[in-house]
Amino acid sequence: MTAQDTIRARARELLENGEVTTFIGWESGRFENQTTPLVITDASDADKLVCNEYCVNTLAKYARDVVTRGKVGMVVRGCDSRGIVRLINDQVINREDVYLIGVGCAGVRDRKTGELLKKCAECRHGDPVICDEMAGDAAGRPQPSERFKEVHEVELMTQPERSRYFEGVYAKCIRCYACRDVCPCCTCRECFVDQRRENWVGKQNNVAENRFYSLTRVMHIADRCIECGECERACPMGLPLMKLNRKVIKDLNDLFGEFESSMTLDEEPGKLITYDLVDCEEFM
Amino acid sequence: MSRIGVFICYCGSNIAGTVDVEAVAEMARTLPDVVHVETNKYTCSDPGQEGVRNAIISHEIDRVVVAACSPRMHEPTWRKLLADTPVNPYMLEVANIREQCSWVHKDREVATAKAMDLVKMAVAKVARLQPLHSTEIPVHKKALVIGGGIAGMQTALDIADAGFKVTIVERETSLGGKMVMLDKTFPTMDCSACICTPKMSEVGNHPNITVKSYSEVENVSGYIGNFEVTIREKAKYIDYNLCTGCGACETKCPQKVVNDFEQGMSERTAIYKMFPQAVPAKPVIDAAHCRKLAQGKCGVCAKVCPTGAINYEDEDKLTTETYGAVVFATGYKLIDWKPLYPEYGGGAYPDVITGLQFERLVNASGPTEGHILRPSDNSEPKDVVIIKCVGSRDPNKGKAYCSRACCMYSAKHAHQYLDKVPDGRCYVFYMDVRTPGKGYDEFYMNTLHDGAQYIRGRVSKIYQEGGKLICKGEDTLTSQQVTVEADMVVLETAMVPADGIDELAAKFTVGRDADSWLVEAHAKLRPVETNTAGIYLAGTCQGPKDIPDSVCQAGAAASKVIGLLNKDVLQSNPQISHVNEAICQGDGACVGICPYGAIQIVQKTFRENSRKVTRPVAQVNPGLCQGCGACTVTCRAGAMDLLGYTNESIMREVDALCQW
Amino acid sequence: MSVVEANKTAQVGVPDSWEPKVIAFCCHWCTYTGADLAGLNRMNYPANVRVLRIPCSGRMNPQYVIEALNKGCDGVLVCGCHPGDCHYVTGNYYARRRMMIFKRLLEYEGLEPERFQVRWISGAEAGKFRDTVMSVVEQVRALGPLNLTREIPQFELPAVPDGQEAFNAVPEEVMPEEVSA
Amino acid sequence: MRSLNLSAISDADRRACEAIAGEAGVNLKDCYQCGKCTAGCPLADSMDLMPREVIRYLQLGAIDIVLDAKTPWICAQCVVCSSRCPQNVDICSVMRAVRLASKHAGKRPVPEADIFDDEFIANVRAHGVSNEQYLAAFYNLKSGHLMQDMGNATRMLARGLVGPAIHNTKGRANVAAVIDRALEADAERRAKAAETRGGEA
Amino acid sequence: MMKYAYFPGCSAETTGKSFTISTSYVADKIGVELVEIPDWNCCGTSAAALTSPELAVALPARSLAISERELPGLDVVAPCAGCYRSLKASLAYARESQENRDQIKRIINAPYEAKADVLTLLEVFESDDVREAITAKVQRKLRCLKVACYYGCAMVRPADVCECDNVEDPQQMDELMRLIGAEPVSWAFKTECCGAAQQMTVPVQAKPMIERIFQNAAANGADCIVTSCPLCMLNLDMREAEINAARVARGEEPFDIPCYYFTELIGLAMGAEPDEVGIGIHFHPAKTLLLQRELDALELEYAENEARAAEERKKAEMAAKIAAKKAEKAAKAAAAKSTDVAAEAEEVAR
Repeated sequence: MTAQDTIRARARELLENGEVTTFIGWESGRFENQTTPLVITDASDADKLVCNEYCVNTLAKYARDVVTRGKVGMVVRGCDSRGIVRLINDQVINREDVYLIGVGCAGVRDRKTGELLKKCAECRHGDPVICDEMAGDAAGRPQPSERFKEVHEVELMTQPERSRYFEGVYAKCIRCYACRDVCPCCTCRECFVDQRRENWVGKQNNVAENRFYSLTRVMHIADRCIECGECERACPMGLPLMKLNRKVIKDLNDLFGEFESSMTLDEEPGKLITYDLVDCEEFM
Repeated sequence: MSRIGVFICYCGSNIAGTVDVEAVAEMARTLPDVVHVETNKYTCSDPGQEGVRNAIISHEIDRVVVAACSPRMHEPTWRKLLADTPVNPYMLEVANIREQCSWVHKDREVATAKAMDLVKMAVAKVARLQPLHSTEIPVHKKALVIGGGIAGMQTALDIADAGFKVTIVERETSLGGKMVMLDKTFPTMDCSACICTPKMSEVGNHPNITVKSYSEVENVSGYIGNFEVTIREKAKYIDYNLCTGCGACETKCPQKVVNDFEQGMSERTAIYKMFPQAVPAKPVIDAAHCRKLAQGKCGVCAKVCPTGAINYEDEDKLTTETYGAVVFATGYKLIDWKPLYPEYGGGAYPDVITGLQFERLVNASGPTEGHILRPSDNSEPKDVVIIKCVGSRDPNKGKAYCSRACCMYSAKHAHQYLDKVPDGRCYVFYMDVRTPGKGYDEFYMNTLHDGAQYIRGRVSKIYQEGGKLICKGEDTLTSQQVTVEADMVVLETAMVPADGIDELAAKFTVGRDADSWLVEAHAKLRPVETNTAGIYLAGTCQGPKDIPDSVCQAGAAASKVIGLLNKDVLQSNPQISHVNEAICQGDGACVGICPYGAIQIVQKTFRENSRKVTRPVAQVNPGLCQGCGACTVTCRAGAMDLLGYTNESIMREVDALCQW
Repeated sequence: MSVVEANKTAQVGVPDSWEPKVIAFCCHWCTYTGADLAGLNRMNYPANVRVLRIPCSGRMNPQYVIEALNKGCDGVLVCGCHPGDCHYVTGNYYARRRMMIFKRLLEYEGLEPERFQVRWISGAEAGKFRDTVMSVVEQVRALGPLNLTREIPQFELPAVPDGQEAFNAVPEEVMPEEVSA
Repeated sequence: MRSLNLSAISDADRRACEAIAGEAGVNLKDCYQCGKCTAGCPLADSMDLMPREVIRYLQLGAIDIVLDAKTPWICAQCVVCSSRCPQNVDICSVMRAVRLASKHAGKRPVPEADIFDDEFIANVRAHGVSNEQYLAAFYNLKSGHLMQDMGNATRMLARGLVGPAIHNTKGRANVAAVIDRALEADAERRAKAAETRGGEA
Repeated sequence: MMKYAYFPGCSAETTGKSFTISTSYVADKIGVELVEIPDWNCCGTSAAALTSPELAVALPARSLAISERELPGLDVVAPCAGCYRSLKASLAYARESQENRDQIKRIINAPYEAKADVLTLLEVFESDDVREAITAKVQRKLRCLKVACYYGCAMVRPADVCECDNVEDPQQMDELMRLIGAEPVSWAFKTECCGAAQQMTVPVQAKPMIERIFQNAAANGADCIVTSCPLCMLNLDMREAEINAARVARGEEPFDIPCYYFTELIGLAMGAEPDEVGIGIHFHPAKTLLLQRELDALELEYAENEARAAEERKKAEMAAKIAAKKAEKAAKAAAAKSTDVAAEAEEVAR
């Protein structure tokens, strides 16, 4: 029995016996290699669920939207499960709100080129960090060795080069907020960019305001980013957002000790809302 | 539409000497919402203030900018002034054009331009301010003192004598703490019991003091003036209203238990008073050892009690009361040296004892009636070694700090030993002798003249051979290895905070240092206050100290409490954090960052999209919040904001400044 | 011509009258007091710095820094009490972490390190305040105007309507090379 | 004892002392001279300087006194001092570092100790393992203590514990090469350290 | 079957022969397989450390690297305490950083990743499996034998290298001795140094180091010293005669304290003859004490059996008495009842 079969069978059971009211997975579009997230409430739809190497969407964020309707069943890989941990640790949902069927993930592929997606090539945890049951075996992928390769490359540029580079990035941004919408760390009830507050954030789409948005977004997810890479994948303009996210993670690691966010439900408070008397001092 | 009034001060020539005040005023008139600009030679003078007051009335001003000296100088003056006018005292912004402009720049043109900018910033900010109102916090005129040792008793007595009610919570069955265990006190050598027990009975009989012995703090909520404290009074199994303290039960109880008060050197019964002069002078039953309570058999005490005070069904009692102030006087304990110093036998040799054990040995009411006898064979030791700094100044095995009182009490021990055993020899191994106190060094010199042999060096090892305790040390002054074949060794062990201090302090959000000593608000200027308003420190809970210092600090803490309890109400600072519950997500990032424990996550029900939704939101306790704003930065959505320094007002200021 | 390039062209001819603008966010209890003391002692320092008072360095939101740099400041200074001296016990410890990360992020994005600096200055260190201001202003002056595409606000309504500016700002055909990768 | 002119102690002396402490991974300022190291030392009786004094002279920068001291050469490296030190000063490592510094300075205040260790390493270099009987014999020859332990040697022979046969490992050539490379690396490191110290001066 | 890589050390075939013999005897019995590391070399001991830090790291690393290659997955056992400390220190250095490992690899010119742990024999014997195996194989308990367990310095210090949590009063060997019925005494010189190399270089000054150890063992009532290090053994056992000679010359009592390896005693308890485990080649006469204590143990056992029998007799007597009393009572009650019944019957009849 493949993982997909197990998922379909379990989804059906869970919906039929009322253990969950909603189930989140993926379905195929016109082609097998074109999938979209699928939310079902009817057991008879369970056979629409697919689980293959083209399931590019990370599902965690969907849990937030449907959890108000009752318990949610969902399929989780490493990234999805860490997203769920994030949501739980940020009090967005409760652990009891979700029933998680884990699948091991060896990475998903671009539907056009068939190549491993960038986010998956960089992924450090293909297997779920929490789940209620596993469908199939863990994938047990080895971790890629260079977590901060990209960051390092940018760091090696000269200052004017870096400045030009990111000016270009922000010139390209269209402020569609897709990066925010897919991010399981972006869970504010009302995002700061959506608020109508004078001088809080400008709504114009220009380089300066885009920079303001981007830097603030990075600082907001800093010590909580789960490195799922969804922001980068979702960006219609192809902006290298993980270079920013990982820069902060790298610095937090270097300065305040190794960590990885959202690995357990009882994780330590984030690096930016804690301190150590003997933290290093770079200012003087 | 706001109506801003701008008042610019010449400050004689202090400002006007470098800044073209009239030009600044001219510019200010062009700023949006500014309806009135006025200059004054001395705005803070009476006529100056009168001018401001009149202008507010005649121009219907609702926000005020004062461009003058530093707000650290006169902000309170302006607030007071506005309190008498229709303008809210917090609708005020001060532009510092003296200390940070006219006094530090020489070029008139440059300074004037900067003054204009500072006024622009102030105008921009004041336009975004909202009226704030301080609330009055009632003060419950009652104090809680935690700990009934000498510091706690002194604090309680001082507060009670000033006419306020005090409750002492004491964990043990009697007041007295460590001091009552001591034999004599340096440097005067007066008998510890003789000066401590009268204090105990004074406390016990004081009409304003309630003693809750055998009790601990269970729970705390509230803030300065209003601490709601739940106290757990452990079951004593004796009705204190009936008990006369006759002691018949103690003489008949068949169960023997190691006596902690005597430092394990004698036995007591399962129904017991800690010591004869205990206050309250009534016994309790030690439930863990009582045969009746543990095994259901016995009941002798109930049979012999003439008043029927024994109640085996007794249970812990919880009471909750509100206190205006809390004093920590939780004291210290001696470090458990046994696991730390296997080279000293790790507790295997009965004649290696601690200083507190020595105090009991030398005490006339102690287990040996004041005769110094070895615990192992009750013989009189002729060679005694005293080792200082066991656990102190030893980051490897114990604590890095100096325990401060040991130099003096080891000198006292040497003196007492030589006094009682004139033909004995006493060696004191020390690294430094620290005697900074009145009469202290004289006392130490006297001990030397008594014949105590001071050896500068730490002892490396103690082992037993032929009934002797062989102590290997170095006399670092002659660079010789030295050996003493001792009969008894006294270890002067380090002071460490009392058990359970971490949990207790956490309940009150009182800070602790790395060694768990409680942290004062300022090492020099606020030595008995904590960072949580309304909570004070007395005695060794703050750090090692001797009796005079503890009593001194107790008096200081009491005077702070009296000052607080003398007020009927406190004015709250309205510039505190504020939660916009509509966007608060309740993820609690702000909770941990608050140094005052002022933020809580609570479940609240809202009507949202015509549904009832119960969700977590942050709640700021206005009594605890001090207005630092650390929480605001953790709030990504900006639901948490600091009144008086709101995100919007600061951003406005930045913007205004960027236009110069 | 892209925005980036336009900005660069503009910088070639820095007007002689150009003076650096530096904003200093100072904690009320230490650095603001130190700055006042500098005044009392009649010390002298460049007028290019404007002090903005905040209650504690822990109040310092990174967004203020971005705003200042975006809107026309050439340098930003954040000052607070020395670690261990915070009036609110722990505020500057959090600030230290946050500002350290944020400063590295800004520099990663190409900001010159001198343009964003953090200092601990106590209420007694008037001389340190003066020296810090002098050195920061001089460093920023040496760097010249901040080479960032900015949005300098007018006190009145913005000259260009939002949509129009956005339209002008991102002509797709001249997208810089390195971004499209 | 002669007086020690502290003003005559040069910066180079101080740096040399610091370098020794650095080799041992010790901050000399940690030591507050309590003497617990000396008190527990099983060989302090036979030392010319107490272990505590060695640290003290290092603190003072009196490098010559330290390098001439017998103490580090008598030290048995039993680590009892370090393990009981209240300030976590690794005195035993300091002793080792002083002894090496003294050796490299061409001094050997206790020639026997130097001969023993050199013979030991030579023995291992030649055979891959240590042959105790020859080690003892060569040691006696070189140190001039010809009769030392002769009685015990006969007793060992009688019990068949030692004999004339030499033990060799197969890879003794390889062992010798390892020893040579290690000593080369040692020399290289010292040369580099000396250079940086010189550079500082 | 537990399997370890075995680092015998240079003394294994010479001065430490008894240790080797007894170790292999016990290991065989309890099913611990010790595979000798092929072509191992001398660990360098303190001589290397006092020559060059690089050398001190490199010499043990060579043997460990060979073990890693030839005996992958096996932890290394070094019975000699001196070897143990050298190996362990080298291992700790290698595990500190990749840089250190690279440096070592350059010097020994071989691959080395510092994977395997280094253990003392005592650590191997600490595991529950081994302890059970020993208990199962014990044939006669060494009762009445009062032993002073002597660990020496190299096995426990430096504490961070040797990962020892009680450097002043370790207990592993004492536990083992209890397991075989011997009675470990509490004494204070368990980890004091005996000055192995110093006995060569500064013999006069170093003699008291040994004497003090005997002194404290004797003062605390020990019959003998038990050790786990061949160097300590040689020092104590061989030099006891010299020390005694000096003591006699000073007019003091000579010591009569034989020394044993802990493995020898375990072997004896498992039924070995003294010569089988190498006790025959000790310097200080070591068999008499064992015979004496065996005799004591027999006597003790006899006395205990007597006491037990007496106790049981007493109990039986008591039980008999109680039973008799009970029977008497029952008879009385029955008699009373029967009279009652009779009386009742009479009444009914009337």
